[in-house]
Amino acid sequence: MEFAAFAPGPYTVVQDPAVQEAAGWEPFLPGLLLLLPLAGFIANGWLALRAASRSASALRTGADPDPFQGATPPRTHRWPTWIGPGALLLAFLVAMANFVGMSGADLHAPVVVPYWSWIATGSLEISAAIQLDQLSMLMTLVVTGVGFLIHLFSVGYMREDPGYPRYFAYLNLFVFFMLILVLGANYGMMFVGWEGVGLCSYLLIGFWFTDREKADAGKKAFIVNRIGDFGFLVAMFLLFGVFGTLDFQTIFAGAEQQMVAGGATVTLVTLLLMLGAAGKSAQLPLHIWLPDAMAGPTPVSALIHAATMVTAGVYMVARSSVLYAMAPASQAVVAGIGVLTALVAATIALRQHDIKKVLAYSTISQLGFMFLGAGIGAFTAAIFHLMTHAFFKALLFLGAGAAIHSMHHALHRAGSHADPQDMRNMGGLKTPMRTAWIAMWIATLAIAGIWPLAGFFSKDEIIWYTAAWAGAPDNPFGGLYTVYWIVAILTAMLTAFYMTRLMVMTFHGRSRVGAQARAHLHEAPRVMTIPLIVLAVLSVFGGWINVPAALRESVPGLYGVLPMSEWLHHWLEPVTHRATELQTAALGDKAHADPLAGLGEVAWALMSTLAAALVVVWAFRRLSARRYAPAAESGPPPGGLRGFLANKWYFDEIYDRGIVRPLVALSRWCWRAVDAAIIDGTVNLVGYATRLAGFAASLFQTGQATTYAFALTLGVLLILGAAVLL
Amino acid sequence: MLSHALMLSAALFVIGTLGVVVRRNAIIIFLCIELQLNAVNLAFVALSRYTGIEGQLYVFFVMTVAAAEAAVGLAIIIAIFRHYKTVNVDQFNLLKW
Amino acid sequence: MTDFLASLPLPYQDWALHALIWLPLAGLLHVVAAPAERARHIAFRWSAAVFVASLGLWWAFDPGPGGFALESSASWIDSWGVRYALGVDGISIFMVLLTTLTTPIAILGAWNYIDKRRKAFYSLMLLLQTGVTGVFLATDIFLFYVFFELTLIPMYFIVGIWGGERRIYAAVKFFLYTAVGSLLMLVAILYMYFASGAESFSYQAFLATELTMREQLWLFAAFALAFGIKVPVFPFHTWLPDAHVEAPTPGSVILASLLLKMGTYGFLRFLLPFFPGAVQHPTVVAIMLALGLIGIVYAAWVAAVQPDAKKLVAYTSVAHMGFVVIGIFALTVNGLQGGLMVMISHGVSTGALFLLLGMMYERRHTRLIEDFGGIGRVAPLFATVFVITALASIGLPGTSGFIGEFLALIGVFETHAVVAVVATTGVIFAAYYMLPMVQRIVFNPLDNPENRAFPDLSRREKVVLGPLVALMIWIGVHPAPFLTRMEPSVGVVLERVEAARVGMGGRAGAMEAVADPDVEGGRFRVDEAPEEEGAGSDEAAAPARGLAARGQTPSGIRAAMHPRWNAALCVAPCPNSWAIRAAARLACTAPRRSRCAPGIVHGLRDAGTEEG
Amino acid sequence: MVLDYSSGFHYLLALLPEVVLACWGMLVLILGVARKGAESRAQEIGWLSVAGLALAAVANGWLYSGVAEAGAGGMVAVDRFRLFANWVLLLAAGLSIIVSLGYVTRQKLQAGEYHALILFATVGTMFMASARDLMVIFLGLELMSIAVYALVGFNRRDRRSAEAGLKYFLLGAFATGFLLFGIALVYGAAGSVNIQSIAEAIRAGTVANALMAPGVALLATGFAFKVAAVPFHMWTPDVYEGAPTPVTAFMATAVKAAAFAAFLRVFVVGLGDLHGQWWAILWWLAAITMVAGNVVALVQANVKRMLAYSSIAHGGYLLVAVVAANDAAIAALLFYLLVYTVMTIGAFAVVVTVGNQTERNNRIDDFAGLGWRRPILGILMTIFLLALAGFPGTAGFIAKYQLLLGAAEAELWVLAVVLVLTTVVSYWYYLRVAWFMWMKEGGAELQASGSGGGSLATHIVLVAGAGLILLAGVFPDAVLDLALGSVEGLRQLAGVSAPAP
Repeated sequence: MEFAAFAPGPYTVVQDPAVQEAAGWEPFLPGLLLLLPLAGFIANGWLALRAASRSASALRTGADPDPFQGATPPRTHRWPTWIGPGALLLAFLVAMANFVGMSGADLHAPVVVPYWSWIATGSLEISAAIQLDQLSMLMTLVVTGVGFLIHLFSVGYMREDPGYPRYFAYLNLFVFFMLILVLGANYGMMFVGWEGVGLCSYLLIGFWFTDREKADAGKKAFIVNRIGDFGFLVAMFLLFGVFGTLDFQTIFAGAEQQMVAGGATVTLVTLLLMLGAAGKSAQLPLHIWLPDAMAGPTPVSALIHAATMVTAGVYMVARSSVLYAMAPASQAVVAGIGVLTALVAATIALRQHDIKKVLAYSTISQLGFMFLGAGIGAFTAAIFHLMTHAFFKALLFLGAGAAIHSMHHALHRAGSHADPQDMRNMGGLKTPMRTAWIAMWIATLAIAGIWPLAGFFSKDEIIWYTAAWAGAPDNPFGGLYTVYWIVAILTAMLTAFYMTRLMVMTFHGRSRVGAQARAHLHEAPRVMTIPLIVLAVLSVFGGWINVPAALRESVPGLYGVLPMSEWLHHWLEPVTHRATELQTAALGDKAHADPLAGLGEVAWALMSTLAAALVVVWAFRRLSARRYAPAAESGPPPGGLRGFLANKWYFDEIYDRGIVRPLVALSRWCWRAVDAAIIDGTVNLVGYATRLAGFAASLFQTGQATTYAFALTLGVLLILGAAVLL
Repeated sequence: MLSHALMLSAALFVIGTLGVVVRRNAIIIFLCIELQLNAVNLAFVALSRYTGIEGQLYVFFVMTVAAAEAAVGLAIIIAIFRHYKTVNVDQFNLLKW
Repeated sequence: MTDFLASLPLPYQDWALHALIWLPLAGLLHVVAAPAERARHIAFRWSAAVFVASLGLWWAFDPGPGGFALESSASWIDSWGVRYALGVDGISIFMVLLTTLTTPIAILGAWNYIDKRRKAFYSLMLLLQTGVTGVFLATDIFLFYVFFELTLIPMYFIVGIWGGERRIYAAVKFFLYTAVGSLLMLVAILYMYFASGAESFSYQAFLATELTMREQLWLFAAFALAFGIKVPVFPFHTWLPDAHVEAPTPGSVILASLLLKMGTYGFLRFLLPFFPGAVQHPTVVAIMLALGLIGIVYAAWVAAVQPDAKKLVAYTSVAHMGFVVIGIFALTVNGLQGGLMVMISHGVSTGALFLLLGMMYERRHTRLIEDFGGIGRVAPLFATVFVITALASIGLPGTSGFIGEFLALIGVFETHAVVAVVATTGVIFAAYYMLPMVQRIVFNPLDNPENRAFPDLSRREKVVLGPLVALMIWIGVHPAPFLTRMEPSVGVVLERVEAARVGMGGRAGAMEAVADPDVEGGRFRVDEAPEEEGAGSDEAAAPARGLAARGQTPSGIRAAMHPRWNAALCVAPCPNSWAIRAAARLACTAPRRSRCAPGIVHGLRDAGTEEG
Repeated sequence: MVLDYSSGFHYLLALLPEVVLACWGMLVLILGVARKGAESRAQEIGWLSVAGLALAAVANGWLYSGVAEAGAGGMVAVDRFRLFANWVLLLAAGLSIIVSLGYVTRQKLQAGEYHALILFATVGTMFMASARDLMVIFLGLELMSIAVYALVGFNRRDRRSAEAGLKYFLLGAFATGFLLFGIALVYGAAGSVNIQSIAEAIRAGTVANALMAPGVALLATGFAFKVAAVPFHMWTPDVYEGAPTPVTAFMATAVKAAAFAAFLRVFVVGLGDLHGQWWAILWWLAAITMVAGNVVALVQANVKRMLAYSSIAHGGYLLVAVVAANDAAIAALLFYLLVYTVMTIGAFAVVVTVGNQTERNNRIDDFAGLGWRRPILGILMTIFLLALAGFPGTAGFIAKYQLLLGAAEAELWVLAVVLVLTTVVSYWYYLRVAWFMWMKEGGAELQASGSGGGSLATHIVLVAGAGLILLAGVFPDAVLDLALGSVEGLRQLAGVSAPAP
């Protein structure tokens, strides 16, 4: 293991006020971005506590704890409707204002807004500072924008839940932490957000905490995340060891001086960061928590477990692009984990029946794509996919949520205890739920990668870059990248297939919900459909902001109306260009020779769209013909490969047998054998032994005067002997 | 000469000691102790030949003390005899451990 | 505020420390004199008054160059040169404040829990406060020892009289176990007393004691055993679960929040400065780090499978204290400050946890985790506080627990990377032990009908827990007031450790001396001898000072402080880090970090400011 | 004034406290015999004895206040060591008498004889402390012993008392034989029984070593018996348990203190130059005594017997001072004896009170819940126990600390470690009484205490004693200085410099 020699090179500190002034842009009240959700959390939290207290005292007195006894909900349930989404809307507006300001300015370095010195010791200083640059701005927009839509959706979805105010409190808190995560100006702040969103995820997964399974799922998410956090922490220690600081600016500016490119240090740091990212973004082998996380309310799944939090890992890798660019081995690992995760999750998604589980695995799979992108150095592509994925996956979840909402009501009214999330119980929902059906199809086509929807551009860019970097002249892992490329294509096909399966089973075919319940199926209220529509629009056009030059003619909006060819690429350039430079320097130029023998990107795009479309059509035809049975009437669980996939490659079982149970057994052994028996036993033994010795010694005290005289004489002899002989 | 006297004294003392250890009768034990004291007296007398007259003086002290001791001792033995109806010290083991 | 305190008719600085020690005793007399039913009110008022009085320290204490502030000293036992000497510095001030805060909270927290023999109970609580405060304030070793032992008696009775079923066993075990260590320490103290030849037990006299490496190691062992048992360091920890489980709530709170801190405080206050050579001895460092590490991981495992909530939390204390131990024996600024922060944080969060468990016990008369479940449904406020406290305990960023653990770990990482990495797994295991408990108590179905009547927090309980929760979050969000106050004092401790290395004759000599503990002739002065040290670290200072002279930016200098990188992944301490750090400290006289300038070795101050 | 023994009157003056007390003892005896009968008489006689002790203390004070002796050749020392020891002995006797006031009445003992015997025994102990002559020591020892033999067996109605008396008498006489033989041998070796002369002879190298070595050994055993050092301790528990409790208190304090005073003077002053020869023996005695005393005390169910073992253990601690044999250690010994006297008699007084002036309720179970039934008694007992355990805040700690200082100065580190470790062991059994008193619920309610006067006096003594213990624990300077001052000149007077162990 080698370490960069100490080289205190004079590098400039970028957050110098002079530099900021040159940029000519002052951020607009950036603190509000954080304060608004925080204020929302505090207000909602207070309301939630009051509501919960009221319901608790009702419960104690044995009364009906339903807060909606009257026609109107109590005040504690009315205000969150305005506070929760309102805070987000305002935050989104502030973010937009800043975005507009930033796009107007020619910003080449991040704007750091320090608030106070958070942790300052003799040698370490972490300030509570936020950093506004193109990347964090984009993330902020996604978080607040998509976040607002999901808040809005939740107003309808959670309306009748007694924990309504608590729900919004958690959601606001989540946004607060997520914004800290993306806005933090150093790894320390990022970590605050990192664990904070983990906490909110924990609370929201276990939102219905009196259900043991849901509480379990939350706990599992937290613990698995903590494994990732372990990596993050150690990476921070290493970075601090090298740079003496955790500030992004100093680290990235000094990385080349302080570390050897491709050296052990940077590789270790990046791998450890990847461990953190794998935990947060549910990559192999830490992906197991995300499917369970579906126990939370569906909008939560949309916001946290699809659009924002789980992409934090990708964001972090992109944020650390300079470091990753310096560590090709780590890049290969990141990309490998990404593509493998994508494949594994996609295969599992093929055989799931729970609609949310399918989406969860789909999310894992798409995150895998993002990591593939980030791993191969296509950071822009990864962020691009992150963004489009936020749109269409949020849409999918919300759509699924609408369906579940409807199913739940219908089944509830019908008095059935069937699982409203099981697709086998659905079918034919397109009739009562037309909006959701259309929106979902848009999202499905987008995720499948059909031109010109959002997913097409982002996913293809990743796949294309994989091929391109595979051909880079100095790439030591060129062959590996080629394998990644093939696997990625395969996975894209699988994606198209399982998404079509989801659509068919949910919306098409015969309704399997039962005659009684069918009458109660209905379209979601408007407050829920509006977000669906907005997201559907975004899923369609969201991809147009980064159309490759070769394809720019293909998108109508680009004819003067939206002059945005490769806009995202240019937008993120100040953040990623150093990484790109480094990578190019290390691996050589990426191959322009495209994989289809000179037919160019257009042909490639055409082919990929066609392939995806073919899969969709083929799957639709094939699956529509199949007759599904409701869950209750389904046969025995499948065996063989199907069973293997249905059981999620037995990851949970392996972890349970291989890690969890041994750990618990070890803990028990430590307690009973080591702690109680050996250590405490020794302690007690000392006590007992002393008293036993006392008892034994007291036996000499026979009460016989002659014994005493004898002992005395013996003593005299001993002392005499000692005195005379010595 | 001195060593002979001291030897005799020591021998007497040892006999007394042995008596204390092996005998069971309180009075005999007490007499053995007296024997020890007298062994000491013998030593004092013998030593006084070399160190001056005090040695012989001390013998009187010891004898006086021994007499006083005997008075108290016998009283105690009588007292305990009233309780136990014996002077066998082996019987007196109410207090032990 | 500072001026106001100084302008009082009797200047605050003059009476504060004495008042903190003796006011509780006055309260004790009041409690004894008053009728039993008034005991708790009186005790609470007195302890609250003491807390208010102690708050002045926050402003009155000026970290200055890191020595003791508000010092006062009066002759006490002249025959031995013992003085009644008090003082407060950046290390003890927080412990004192923690004491004055915890006591009224514990009293209030046990308002109804203690339902018999209240008079005696509250008297003992106040006596305990006197003892603990004295421990943290004494600057005379003899006085320290007296207070150190004095705390045992009230705790013994508190556990033994008002405790659970096996209370006597627990009380006696606690008492004897602690006594074994402290009495051996007494012998060591005597040894130092004679070795110093100063006919004085003052802290300064002990600091000035010349000790060979062999002596240092033996004395270190004696002191470390005493404090290690108190901390408790694995494998001396088994008294703790017993004592915690059996103690009544306020006893547990005081035990966890304060008594354990006396051990780690002893590490910081005495072990490091007194035996700077021994604490750098590779074997010693290896042993202490290993024990701390085992504490972190092992205790976490054991905690995870406890059926008794109180026992679980007791084991978590062992784990937390493990962080303190490794932080301290990292011998870095971050490590020491982290250790101190963990101490503070643990005092607050674990104290709160014990209060919460006590409230549960008052309501349900059971401590078994399995008897609960779904409490969040019937007692939302209770559940909220419980969750926040648990999260603070496992070190979630934004709570107090994170600051300490993070700093301690980063401090350890600087010198012993592998240790830090293993210790960091404690973060995972913390979740492994805490979350299941939270789930099984607060979450899960409300399936036990008895829990349906579980009342939420009363107003009194809110008052008890409120400050603690606020403190957890305040420290987590803005720990700077704490860190800046403790830094100079921690710096002084480290200077001594570093000076010992310099005093040992530079790097090579230091390694030699460290490697061979049997060097008998090599008595070296470890006190602050200006000339020697000046000479010793001058060379080392040269490069960093050169940087400063060239007008480097502060971060350039900060970078200069972290070149120790080349050996960071070895378990052995990097040999050059001390000298370089000292140099960097010397060099950093740039205005922005001027507060570290006073922290430099006295003899070097002039040279340093010249350069600046 | 200076006592140069130019006239016989000087001897009288040098022995004034002893003479006063001896005469007073006879007076008490006569009065006691003359005015037999009413119960109140017993009390009066008791107080009369206390007055005698006070008078002796005044005489002692007069000696202390500036009377000096010319040279150090006298058979009786007039040095501060002796006078300090005398105060301790007088205090022990006085406290014992006050504690026994109620006891004597209730047990219907012959007050005149009882108190006179205590006074005579005290005279004997004082002679031991003052003697600078082995023969005087022997006489003092016998005076003390014979009186105490009688006191131990004083309760003729009690079979245990008689048994204890017999055991003490037989073994005591037996041990005296060894002591006497040792005296004879030393006399033969050094040509004198005067401690000063012996020291000078040793220094001059004119002693016959063949006699000296066994002589020293036998002397050591003789003293070891009186201070109850293991293995010469075996009589102690039985006798302490069987004797009337106030007598036990007297034995545990005055007798032990006198024995230590004589022990120290003989070994440190007279045989100081032979320190190299005897220190190892005493080292082992001290270590074994500390260990055995404390360890066996752990398993005692009878508080009186437990205190007996505890007193053995304390003997072990004090032996450390003899081994250390430096000024700090000697001062420690004096201070310790003073403190030990107060706290031990205090503890026994509580035992007497709990036993309601009888020999009942001595078992530790009988103390259960005592603290809550009789809080003051409980608190006092707790203080005494903590002091016995040597806990900070009590004078017991100061005493033990000074002892450790002495040991540390002599670099007896192992012994110091043994001392502190056995102290930990002792915590257990002292605390056990405390936990029975406070942490267990009591059994039967104690009967209302009997003879009020004695009990009240006992209580006053207890409170004063506890107060003293705490006061000296917190502000020990005055007493400590007194003890340190009493050591001055002890060894210079003898012209023997401090031996290095």
